[in-house]
Amino acid sequence: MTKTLQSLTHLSRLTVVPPIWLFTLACALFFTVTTDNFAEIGNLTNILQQTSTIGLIALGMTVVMINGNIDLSVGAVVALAASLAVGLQSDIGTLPAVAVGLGSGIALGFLNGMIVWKTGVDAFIVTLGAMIGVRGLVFVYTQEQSFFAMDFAYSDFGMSQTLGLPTLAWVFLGFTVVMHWVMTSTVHGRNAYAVGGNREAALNAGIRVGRHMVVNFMIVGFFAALAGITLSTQMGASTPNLGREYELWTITAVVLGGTKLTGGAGSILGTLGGVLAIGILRNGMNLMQVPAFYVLVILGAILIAVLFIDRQVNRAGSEEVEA
Amino acid sequence: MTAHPAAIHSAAELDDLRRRAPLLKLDGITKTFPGVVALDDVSLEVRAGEVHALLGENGAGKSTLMKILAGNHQANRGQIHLEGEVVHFDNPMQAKEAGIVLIHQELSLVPEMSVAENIFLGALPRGMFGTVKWRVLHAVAAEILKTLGCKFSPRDKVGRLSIANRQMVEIARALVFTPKVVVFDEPTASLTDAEKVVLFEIIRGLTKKGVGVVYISHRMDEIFTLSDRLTVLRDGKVRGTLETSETSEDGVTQLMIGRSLEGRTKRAAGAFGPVALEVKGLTCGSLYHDVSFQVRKGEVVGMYGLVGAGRTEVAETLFGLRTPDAGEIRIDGEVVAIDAPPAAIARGLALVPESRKEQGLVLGMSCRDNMSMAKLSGVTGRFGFLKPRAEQAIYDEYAKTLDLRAPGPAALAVNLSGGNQQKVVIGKWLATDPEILILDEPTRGIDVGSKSEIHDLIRRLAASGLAVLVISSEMPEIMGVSDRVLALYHGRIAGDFDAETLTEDRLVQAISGL
Amino acid sequence: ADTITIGITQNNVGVDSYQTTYERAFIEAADADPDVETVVLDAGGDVARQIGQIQDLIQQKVDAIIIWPTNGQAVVPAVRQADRAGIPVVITNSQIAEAGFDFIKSFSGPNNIVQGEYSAQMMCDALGGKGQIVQISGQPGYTTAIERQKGFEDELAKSCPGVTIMETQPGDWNREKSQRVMENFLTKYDNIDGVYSGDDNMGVGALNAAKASGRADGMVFIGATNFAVGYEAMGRGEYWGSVYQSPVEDAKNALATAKAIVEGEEVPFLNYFDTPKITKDNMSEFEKPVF
Amino acid sequence: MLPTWSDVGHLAQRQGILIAFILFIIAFSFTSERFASWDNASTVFRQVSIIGTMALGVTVVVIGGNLDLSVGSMLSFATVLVVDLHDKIGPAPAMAITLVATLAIGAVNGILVGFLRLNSLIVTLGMLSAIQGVTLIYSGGQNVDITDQEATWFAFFGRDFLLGVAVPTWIFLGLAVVFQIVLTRTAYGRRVFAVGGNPMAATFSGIRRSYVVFSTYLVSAFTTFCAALILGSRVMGSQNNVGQGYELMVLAGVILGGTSLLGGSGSMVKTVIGVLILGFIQNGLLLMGYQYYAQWLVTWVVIILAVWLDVASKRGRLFTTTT
Ligand SMILES: Nc1ncnc2c1ncn2[C@@H]1O[C@H](COP(=O)(O)OP(=O)(O)OP(=O)(O)O)[C@@H](O)[C@H]1O
Ligand SMILES: Nc1ncnc2c1ncn2[C@@H]1O[C@H](COP(=O)(O)OP(=O)(O)OP(=O)(O)O)[C@@H](O)[C@H]1O
Ligand SMILES: [Mg+2]
Ligand SMILES: [Mg+2]
Repeated sequence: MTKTLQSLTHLSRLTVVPPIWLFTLACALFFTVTTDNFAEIGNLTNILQQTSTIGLIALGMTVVMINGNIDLSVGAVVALAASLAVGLQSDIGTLPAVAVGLGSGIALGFLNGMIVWKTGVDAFIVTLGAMIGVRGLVFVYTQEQSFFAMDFAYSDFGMSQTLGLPTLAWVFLGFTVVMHWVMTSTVHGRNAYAVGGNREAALNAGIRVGRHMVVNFMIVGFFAALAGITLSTQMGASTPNLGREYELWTITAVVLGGTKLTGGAGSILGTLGGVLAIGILRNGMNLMQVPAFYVLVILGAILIAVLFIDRQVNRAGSEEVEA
Repeated sequence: MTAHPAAIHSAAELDDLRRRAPLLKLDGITKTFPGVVALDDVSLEVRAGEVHALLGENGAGKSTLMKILAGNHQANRGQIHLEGEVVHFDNPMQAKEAGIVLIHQELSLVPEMSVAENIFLGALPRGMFGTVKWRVLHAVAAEILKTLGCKFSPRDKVGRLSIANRQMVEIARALVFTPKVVVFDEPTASLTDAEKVVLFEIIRGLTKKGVGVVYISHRMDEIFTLSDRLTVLRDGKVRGTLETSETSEDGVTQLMIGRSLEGRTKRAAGAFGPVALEVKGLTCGSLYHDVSFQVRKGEVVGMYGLVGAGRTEVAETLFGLRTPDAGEIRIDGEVVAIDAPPAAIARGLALVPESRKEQGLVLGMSCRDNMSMAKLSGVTGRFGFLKPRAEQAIYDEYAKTLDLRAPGPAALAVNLSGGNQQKVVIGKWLATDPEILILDEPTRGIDVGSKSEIHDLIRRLAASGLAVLVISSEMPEIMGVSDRVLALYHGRIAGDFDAETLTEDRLVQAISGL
Repeated sequence: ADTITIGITQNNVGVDSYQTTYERAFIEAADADPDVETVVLDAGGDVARQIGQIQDLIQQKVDAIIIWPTNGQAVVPAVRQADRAGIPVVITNSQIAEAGFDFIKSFSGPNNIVQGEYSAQMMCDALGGKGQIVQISGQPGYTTAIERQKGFEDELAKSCPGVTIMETQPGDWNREKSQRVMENFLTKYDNIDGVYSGDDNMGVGALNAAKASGRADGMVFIGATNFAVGYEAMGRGEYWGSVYQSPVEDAKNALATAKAIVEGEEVPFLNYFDTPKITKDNMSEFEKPVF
Repeated sequence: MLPTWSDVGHLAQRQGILIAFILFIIAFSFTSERFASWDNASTVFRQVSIIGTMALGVTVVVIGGNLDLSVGSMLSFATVLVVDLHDKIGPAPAMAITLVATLAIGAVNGILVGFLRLNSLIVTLGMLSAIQGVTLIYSGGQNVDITDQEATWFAFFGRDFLLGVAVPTWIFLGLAVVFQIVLTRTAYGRRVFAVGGNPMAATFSGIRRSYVVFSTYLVSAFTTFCAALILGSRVMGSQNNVGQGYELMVLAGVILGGTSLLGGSGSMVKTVIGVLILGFIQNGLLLMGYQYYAQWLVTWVVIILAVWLDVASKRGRLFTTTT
């Protein structure tokens, strides 16, 4: 028995699939059996489209978290980018407005990164400040107003399909592949693991840790802005309160996917699993018509259960001291 | 990085190189930390192609000097000349670019990454679009590991390697490029003899290419086999630079600690008390099997074996950190169930663990707080309030016994030199007044003076009736301090010897399964 | 007849008693009707989640969708999607942007702008047309908050120029936050004649603060969405007036409208239900709110 | 003996955040004469007492090396419970039951993080959601109120004054003093620091790490209970989401004070200062009459400046030297 268990965990170490995927698949299976509509193509593509927002942010968040930092300002950046992209459309045209939106995310990422680098203040505090302040910028710009995209082409894009999948799902999956490649195959990606895994060692080895972190903050800023824009194409509008609490859900998805809060470990593939797990749970519970109050309890309980199972799987056969 | 010509020089050329102006010159370096003058006007010259040994007690300032050279610290005063030019390093990168490689005393690795990536950290071979050239990386890394005689693969995760193997990875970094100066800061602290031999060959290879090597160690035999010249530091000051061939171990020791060491005090056998600790048929998964032995009161039992033989695991089991699958542990003849360290401590056990940084110390706490940590109940008064005086008394007593060199009781453990950190850990466990003391690699990284003091201390403790189990990878230590020696081979007891009649050959045979 | 399935996605149940009571009333009404089945969802205040829920409802091919918009503009494209899928949409409680009018069958609910105007009129009456007041608004950026504030400010400027608003700060629909804001107002202004709050919950918070500082006497408190605490304070004469709005009626109205549309009946496009002023003088005509 | 300049320098090095706080108070005093008054100061102290009291408990959790994000929902839960039961069974039994229930929630956190060693961020995020659900299920989503506000002695906790100082302020500062003593002078405090500083070394020293972590969650549940008493009594009612978002404000106060998220360091004094900075910013900006979004922008700047001053004084230079 112990033998098989050991060889099993040995296997799980060799496989590249992060453990969260087991849970994601189990959930999918469960809802397929218990509900009528879950396994329909239309529903599955809905899930992909709905998770694409948190998913895009999570791609960037994974990078900064592997790097040993965190970004709490992503929710506010979502709102800022969406407001700019929609609000400026009538003045400067759709594409330039989108460019400004993306630019704002990258610029704020740069600002966050520079502050973290130069002042040495913990990223948690820097981005917590930004979370409050950037929301302020949103309200300064929008004056509390929601904006509405004048041409339906904008929202048509958000609702459109390409090759049988929602376009936004393609965008998300495309960037997932790109980021997976960046984190596994490029020098920049590997250095992110080094800096997060042992900052001192990275410094000793001559990695330009500061600059490196700034780039990663720009990456997460870009993804948060992109998520804001794709979300606004789904709505054809923007609202100043967009993205509230997204930072918490994004971090949850990323950590569920196996990324360490302390940095140095994690993967884009795991994050994808974490994002889908949350999306499937929400969708499945909608389909099962779980009352709103109970959804909160079940979601909370399941998050904890996933951690528990993950730990059991990882611990079996480990030779480390139980300390 | 500026690569140095990798030509092998002839003996004549080398001599010539050595005679020329020094490759590296540290001039009047002074460095203070809050409350400590770590270095006071230190000057040092390293010639191309020489091995220059750096010696000194724990806390003498060796690592600090080298960290200044490598850009980790900045000197308050003084200059660095490299090939005749004044250089200034604000950070490690600049030093690395100038051709200086430091193999850190405290390993500087990323545990989650592969061996190859760690060897090339900060210098991964770059392909198109910034991709990593994995094939080149793994091929070169494999090549380097082969020269080092390492058995593990470049793809292994560093976090899963033993401490010794991690040390080899750290050393491998010196071979990626041909640098101008390589500093080894106690590279052998956790290496076995076989690995040491390889390392020495590597170092000689480097010097043949005209590289200047600085070598720090507390082991005299190494210094004398390897180095051309040596410099002794004491209390942050240079006490002298000598040609190695013109000095003796005793002379160096004298310079280092201001006195010479007496020989070992061997006590008469047969004066031991009753059996204090008895282990029967202890088995734990794949780690070790059917381990049985006894330790009597007043006896020092040494446990020797190759890295990975399972010694640490046996100790951890005794201390309640691992649950055995089978077997029993008796203390004073009574079978005990020890499921956690508090139970072990209550039974009079103490364990000085193998890794001081990870298991021994809370680095962000003061020395005093660390020392009383295993004995909190003993320094607690009414309503759970701590008694500061009792804590201070513990600190004072063991700082004195162990000759601790710390700026004071409130100094943070992280700011102590490696050897002094080890003393804090030992002090912490002595403070619990144990009856059975287990020490896992107690003198790793400790200077000769302190080491002999610790050995004396172990003897004295045993003489006062303690049962002591010492785990060490150093043959002389095991032979010198023990009354009896257990040899472990692949998790099994391969021999139980009386130290008096034991020969080194016999012990080596036993731990190799012969 | 076949049963019909009506899906509803609500704004944020549990954030206040109004929405909770609405949900309960809605479910009760649906249970009582053997012809109707419902799918009840809650967006938790998140626009994106609401859009997802609308898409899920389209996917489930319900017969009608009732939407309590988390944001009046952002849901328009999703509403359009439902319309294209041939599913009739009813908007409840707060109106969506005009651009979406083509895609909905009816709006059922109160008129928040008019409510703001009512509050302004009451304030004017209470102060005799002259005074300095402060305003505590709802959570910034939410339609109800914006509409009430707009209705109040415009009406006051138009028909009661003697009453000036010294300052407006948000109370986020939260009684404790509103209490804190009011404490700061009290420190800052020596003279406050009246307080307008975006709902009674915040209004009572402001009243608490004024009472604690001993300055409540002679200060006029006007709110909106009459809560039970507001009703009681009114009974004690501490609270001047509010706007009476019944979630039960709101819910029944929405369900009936949706059912009528599915069954092919004609319904008015703007199906407002009445939300009258309530003051100490006429409060006996109203039942005490259950929330 | 007069303090020398190096004493001053030493103090500045240890208490950079205190200096930041004083500088900032002085700056605000110039802008509004009402700011620097006894009345206003006592108002702010009263206002921060809820977040402040919670922050004390969370500081203990953070020193022990973990996070507690569930305190926001826990506050909602405890307030709803104590207010609801107040009218049904009387204030004293209501408080007793609420205390037990809140501690029980803390115990669940403690078991999951302490004994099962699950990641504290995700566990407490999951609990954040689950407790919110439980609160809503309990109250049916209705607001609860205390009917007879004038008569009940429950008013003591949130509305009364002792010796001219508000009871909430007494509770906040009193607990801060007690906790500071416990942390620095008792064996328990030492154990918390040890476990947070290096859990492995603590275990090797015979400290029962699981129990210590478990206990820190009981502490934060207890302080949250105290905060709920203040809140419930001050407002004489409760909304189901009254604590929403408090978790981040609480954490902001803790970290702003200078307690490290990594565990093993921190103090109550720091947390009190951190919370006061947050409270005085809000108050000061409101007195100056800024729009709420302008307040958010200033908050952003002040938070970062304050922590920057703190880390810069420890470092002895303004900027980091990292490349
Ligand atoms: N970052 C630091 N802050 C404060 N003091 C320090 C710091 N680093 C080193 N020291 C102090 O400087 C002195 C020299 O330490 P160093 O590590 O150089 O000794 P060492 O000669 O390498 O000793 P060992 O043989 O034990 O490694 C010691 O007293 C140590 O406590
Ligand atoms: N080459 C290796 N690769 C991976 N793991 C290793 C290797 N060598 C040892 N280990 C692991 O390290 C553990 C024991 O090593 P350790 O070095 O602690 O043993 P030891 O007998 O206590 O030796 P020492 O005291 O010299 O360290 C085992 O669990 C083993 O799996
Ligand atoms: Mg050293
Ligand atoms: Mg070992």
